[in-house]
Amino acid sequence: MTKFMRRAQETGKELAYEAARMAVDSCGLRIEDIESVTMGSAPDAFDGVHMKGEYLIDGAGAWRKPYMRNYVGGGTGVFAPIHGWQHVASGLFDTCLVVCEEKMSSCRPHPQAAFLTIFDNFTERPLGPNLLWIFALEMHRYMHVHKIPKEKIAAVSVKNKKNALDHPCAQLAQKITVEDVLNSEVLVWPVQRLDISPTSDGAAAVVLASEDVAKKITDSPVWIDGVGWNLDTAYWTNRDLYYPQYVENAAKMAYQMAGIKNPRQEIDFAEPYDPFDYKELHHMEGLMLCKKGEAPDLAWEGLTQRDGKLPVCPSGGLLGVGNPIAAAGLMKICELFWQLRREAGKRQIPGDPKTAVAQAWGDLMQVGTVVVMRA
Amino acid sequence: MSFTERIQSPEDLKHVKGEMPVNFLYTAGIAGERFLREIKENAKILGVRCRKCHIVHVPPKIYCERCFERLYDWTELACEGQIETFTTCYFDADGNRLAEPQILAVIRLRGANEGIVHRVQEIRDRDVHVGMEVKAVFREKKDRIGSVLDIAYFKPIAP
Amino acid sequence: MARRAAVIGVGMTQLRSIAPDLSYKEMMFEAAVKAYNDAGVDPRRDVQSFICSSEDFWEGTSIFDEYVPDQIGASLKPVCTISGDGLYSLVTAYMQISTGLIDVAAVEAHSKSSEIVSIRNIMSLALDPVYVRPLGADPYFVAGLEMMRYLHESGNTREQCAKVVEKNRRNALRNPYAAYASETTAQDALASEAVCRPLGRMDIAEPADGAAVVVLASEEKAKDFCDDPVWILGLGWCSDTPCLEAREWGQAAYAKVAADKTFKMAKDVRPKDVDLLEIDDSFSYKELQHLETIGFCKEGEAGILTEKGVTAPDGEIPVNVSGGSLGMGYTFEMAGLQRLCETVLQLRNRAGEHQVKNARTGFVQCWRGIPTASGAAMILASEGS
Amino acid sequence: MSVKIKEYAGTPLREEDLKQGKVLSIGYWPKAKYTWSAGVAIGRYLTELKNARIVGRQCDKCGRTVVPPRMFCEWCFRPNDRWVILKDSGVVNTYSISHIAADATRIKEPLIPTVIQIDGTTDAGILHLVGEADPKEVKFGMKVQAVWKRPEERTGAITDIRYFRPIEK
Repeated sequence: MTKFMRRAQETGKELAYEAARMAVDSCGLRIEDIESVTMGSAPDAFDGVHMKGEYLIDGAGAWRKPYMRNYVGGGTGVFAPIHGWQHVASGLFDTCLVVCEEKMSSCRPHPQAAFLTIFDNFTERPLGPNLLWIFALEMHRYMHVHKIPKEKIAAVSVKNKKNALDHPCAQLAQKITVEDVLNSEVLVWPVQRLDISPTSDGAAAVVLASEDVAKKITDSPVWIDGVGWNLDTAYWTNRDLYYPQYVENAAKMAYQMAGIKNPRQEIDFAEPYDPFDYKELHHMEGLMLCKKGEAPDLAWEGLTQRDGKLPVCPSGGLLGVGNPIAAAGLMKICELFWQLRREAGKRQIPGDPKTAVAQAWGDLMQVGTVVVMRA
Repeated sequence: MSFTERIQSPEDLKHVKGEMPVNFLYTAGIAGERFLREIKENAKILGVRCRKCHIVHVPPKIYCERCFERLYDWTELACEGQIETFTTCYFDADGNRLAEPQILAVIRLRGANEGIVHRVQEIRDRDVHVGMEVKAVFREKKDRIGSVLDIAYFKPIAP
Repeated sequence: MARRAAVIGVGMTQLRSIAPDLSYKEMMFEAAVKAYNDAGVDPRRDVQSFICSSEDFWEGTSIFDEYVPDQIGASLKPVCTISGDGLYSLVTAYMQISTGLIDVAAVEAHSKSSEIVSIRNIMSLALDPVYVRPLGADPYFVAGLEMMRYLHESGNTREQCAKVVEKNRRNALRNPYAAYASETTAQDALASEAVCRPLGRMDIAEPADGAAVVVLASEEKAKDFCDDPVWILGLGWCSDTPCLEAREWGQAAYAKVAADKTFKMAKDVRPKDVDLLEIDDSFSYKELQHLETIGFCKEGEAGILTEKGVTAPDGEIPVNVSGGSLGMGYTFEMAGLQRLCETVLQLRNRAGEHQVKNARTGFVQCWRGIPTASGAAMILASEGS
Repeated sequence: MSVKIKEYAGTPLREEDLKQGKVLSIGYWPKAKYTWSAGVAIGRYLTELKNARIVGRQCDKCGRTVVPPRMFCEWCFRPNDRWVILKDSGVVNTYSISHIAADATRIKEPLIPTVIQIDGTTDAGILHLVGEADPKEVKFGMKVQAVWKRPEERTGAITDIRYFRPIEK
C-alpha cells in the first residue's frame, strides 16, 4: 500500500502502480504471473475521471489482461478481494491481483461536494444534504435506541488514532483524549470533528492465488475462508437505522462459509469499517462480535484495545490511517494478512491470532462486505 | 404483470434538471511533472525508456505498462515525427459546429514508440496523410504554463 | 474445471430513443419482471446474488450502485455493481456460480442516456485529464483516429462501413425491440454529415433507453427451472492500454485476447461452428474490425464479406441479425447484455421474424466504447449442440 | 506495517504547493448536466406536492404504506396496489443539527436534518428539515407538521415543503 495522504502528487495511476507493484514484489511474483486483475474504486466524482476503472488499467498492472472494476460504494475495499476470490475460486484463474485506489483530492473545493451527488436526485438532493447528515442521523438513532453516552463512542476515536501511531502509512495518527473528541468542533450533531476520518489519497493491493499455487509461492499463506456481501434497500429513510442488518446478513454468509458458529469466541481480532467512531461499534454488533448495544461498553472498558480481549482495528483504522475509500477497505485486508503472519511489527497484537474478520460498509448506509481470513 | 399504472398523457410527464456540481484540480503526477516542466522551461519533449521492453514511452510514465518495471531512463526526443493516424473534427466537445474544422492526430515522435495526441495546423485536411512528417510548434516561453497546450500544435515539415 | 452455468431467462424492455414516462427504477423493474417470469424464478426466494452494471456519470448520481436493489427484488441480498458492460456482470455471475457459493444469479444493465444533456461532455470526462482532455476536442475524435488507421491498415473502405449501417438498420426492421430500424442505404450513410472524418453521423450508433435482466443458474438448478437453458461454453475479457498514446490504433487487441480466451475455454467450438454473431457495432467500422480481430475472417476481408451478403441474416455468418447497436440503439453499459439477450432468443428459437434457422451456437462480444480498449466475449449454445 | 517492507510510496502535498504553482496542476469544470425522468411514482409524488399533498403507495400483500412512493413493493417484489393520500404531519424518527453546508463550509444558523415518519405510513420516513424550533428542543418521537410554500411558489418539488415545524401539545 501507499501512504495515505490528504493530497498526493502522484496521479491515480501512479498510486495504483505503487501499491500493485509492492504487492506483486512482496510475494516474489512477476507481472506475467498475474492472470487477472480486479479494481476497486469509489465514485468517479472524486478522481474526476469518468469510467475511472478504465483510466487506471495501466497503473493497476492489467495491460492486456482480464480486468474489471467492482463497485459497492464504501464497501468496495472489502468487496474487491471478494471479487478477486471469485476470480480464483471459480477455477478460471490461478492468480488475481486486487487493487484499490482513490484520489479524493482532485475534487474541489472539497471532496465533500461530491457527496451531494449520492443523494436521490428527486427527493433529497434539492434539500442540499451533506454526507455527514445521514451519518449524524444514523449515529443519533443508534445513541437514542441504546442510550449511549457520547464519551463511550469517542473512546473509539482515541483508540484508533493511537493505534495508527504505529502505522507507517498513517495520515491522522494522534494521541488524543476523550475530552479532545468531545470538545472538538461540532459539524453535524452528534458528529464532531474528531469523530470522523479524513478524506485521503492512497492505494492498496493484494495478490490472491489458488491453493496449489499459493503453497508454491509461500510457506505461510493467509486463507480467505469466508466471504459475504449484502445490500439493503435504497429507501434508507424507511429503515430503522439503529442496527446494520445488512452487515449481519453479510457476516452470516461469511461465517457459514468459514464454518464459524460462535463469532465471539472464534474470531481473534477484527477490522470493522470505522469511517466514524460510532460505525466501529455499530459494525461490531452487526458482525455479531457482541450483543446489540453492547459494543460501546466494550470500547469504554478497553477490551478492543490492541492488547485487549478482542482487538478491534489494530491498524488504526480509517480514523487513524486515513480514508481513501476503497483503498481504506483493502488496507484492512492487508492488516489481517500482516497480523495473521505476525509481520505487523509494532502493531502486532499479542497472542497467537488465527482467525480474523474485516468488514466494510457504504452506499446509503446499506452495504455490508465481510471477509474472514485464517492463518 | 410489471405495472398496474402507466403515464398516459404527455401532461403528466415530469422531469427534474440537475447536474454533478463538482470541479477538479488534477496533479500532473510524478512523471507528468517532469515531462511538462521540461516543455515549459526548455521546449523539449522527454520520453522514458524501458530497459526490458526496449520501448520509449511518451508521455513518460514511472512504470512500463507492459512489464511493470519502474522506469528511470529519461531521454530527450525529437520534436518531430510521423502522423500515425489523424481525424478531422467538425464539432467541439460540446457538440457545437466549429467555424473551422480541426485536425487531430497521433504523432509518433522520432525516437519514441508511442505517439502523442495533438492538433495539426497550417495544412488543409485533405493534404494530411498517414506517415506525414510534422513538427511541434511551441508557444512563446512567457505563455507556457506547464500543459500539453504549451505545444500550440504540430505543423508539416516543409518538403 | 469450472462448474457449468446456463442462462435460464432474459427480460428486456423495448428500446426507445427516449423513455420519458419511466424512471430508471421503473424500467429496471419492468425488465426484471420479464426475466424472472421467463426463468420461472421468484427473486426473493430463488435468486441468491444480483449483479448490476453502471457508471456514475452516465446516471448523474455518485455511488449509483446504492439505488439498484429494490426494483430488481434484491433488497437485503448479496448485490454488487460492476462498473462495466452488462457482459462483464454476467462474467461475474458466472464466476460466482462456478465457485459453488451461488446457484442462481441475476444480472442487470440499463441505459437512460436520454437523461444526459450532452453525452459528449460526459465522454470527455473519461479522457486523460493531463494529456488529452486539455485539447478540448470532440471525444468522437478517438473513433475518428481509430477508423482512419483501421481503414488504412486493413484496406477496408468507408463504403463498406456504410454497408454495415445499411445491413444493421434494415435487420432491425424485423426486431420489435429496435429503436432505429430504417430502410437506410449505404448511400444515405455515406452522405451523412462528417463528425470526425472519416467518421460520419450515421456511422455512429444512436443512443437508446432500455433495461435488460438476465438470470443465470448452475447446471443442477438450470435443469430444475428451465426446459431450454442456454449454456455458457466460453468467456473471456480483456483490457488493452487505456493510454491513447500507447495504442496500436488499427488493432483491437482487447477483442483478440478476449476472443482467444473464449474459444480456448469452449474447447470444442471453432469459429466455423458458430451460427450467429452479435458483436459490437457501436461504430460501423467496429463491426468489421471486430469480425476480423475475433478470427471469423482475415484482416481486410470483412468489408468484402459484408458486400457479398455473407454477414446478412441469410448469409453464412449472420452478424447482428438483431440490428445491433446501429439498428437497435446504443445502450452504453447495456450494449453487451442486449446482444446476449438477442442471442439467447435466437438459440431458444424465440426470435420471431428475425429468427436464424437452426441457430445453436452464438458468439457475443462487447466493447466499452470511447475512449476504452476493453471488451468481453462469450460463446453460448442451446441444449444438445 | 509489514516488518518486511521498509518504505512506502507517496508524495504528500500541501494546498499551498498547488496554489503557489510549486507543483503543476490542471483544473477542469465538467459539464455534467442531466434531465432526469421522474417516472410514474415520483412524477405523481412531485405533482401532488405542488397541491400540498403527500402521497404514498400501499402494498396489499405485506400491508405496508410507503413514502417516497414507488410502483413496486421491494420486499414482496410485485407491483404495489394503490395510492394513499397521507397527512402532512409525522413524528421525528431521528434528527441531527448541521453546522455545515453541502460543500463543508460553515453555516451561521444550524439546520435540523430529520427523518420524519409520515403519519399513516407503516414504517416510512422521509428526509427533510425541522424548522421554527430551537435545536435543543427537538426530541425523538416529537410530532411535526409540514410548512408549505405558498401555492404560487410551489413547483412540484420536495422543497415545496419549506420544513416541518413542531406541533404544540
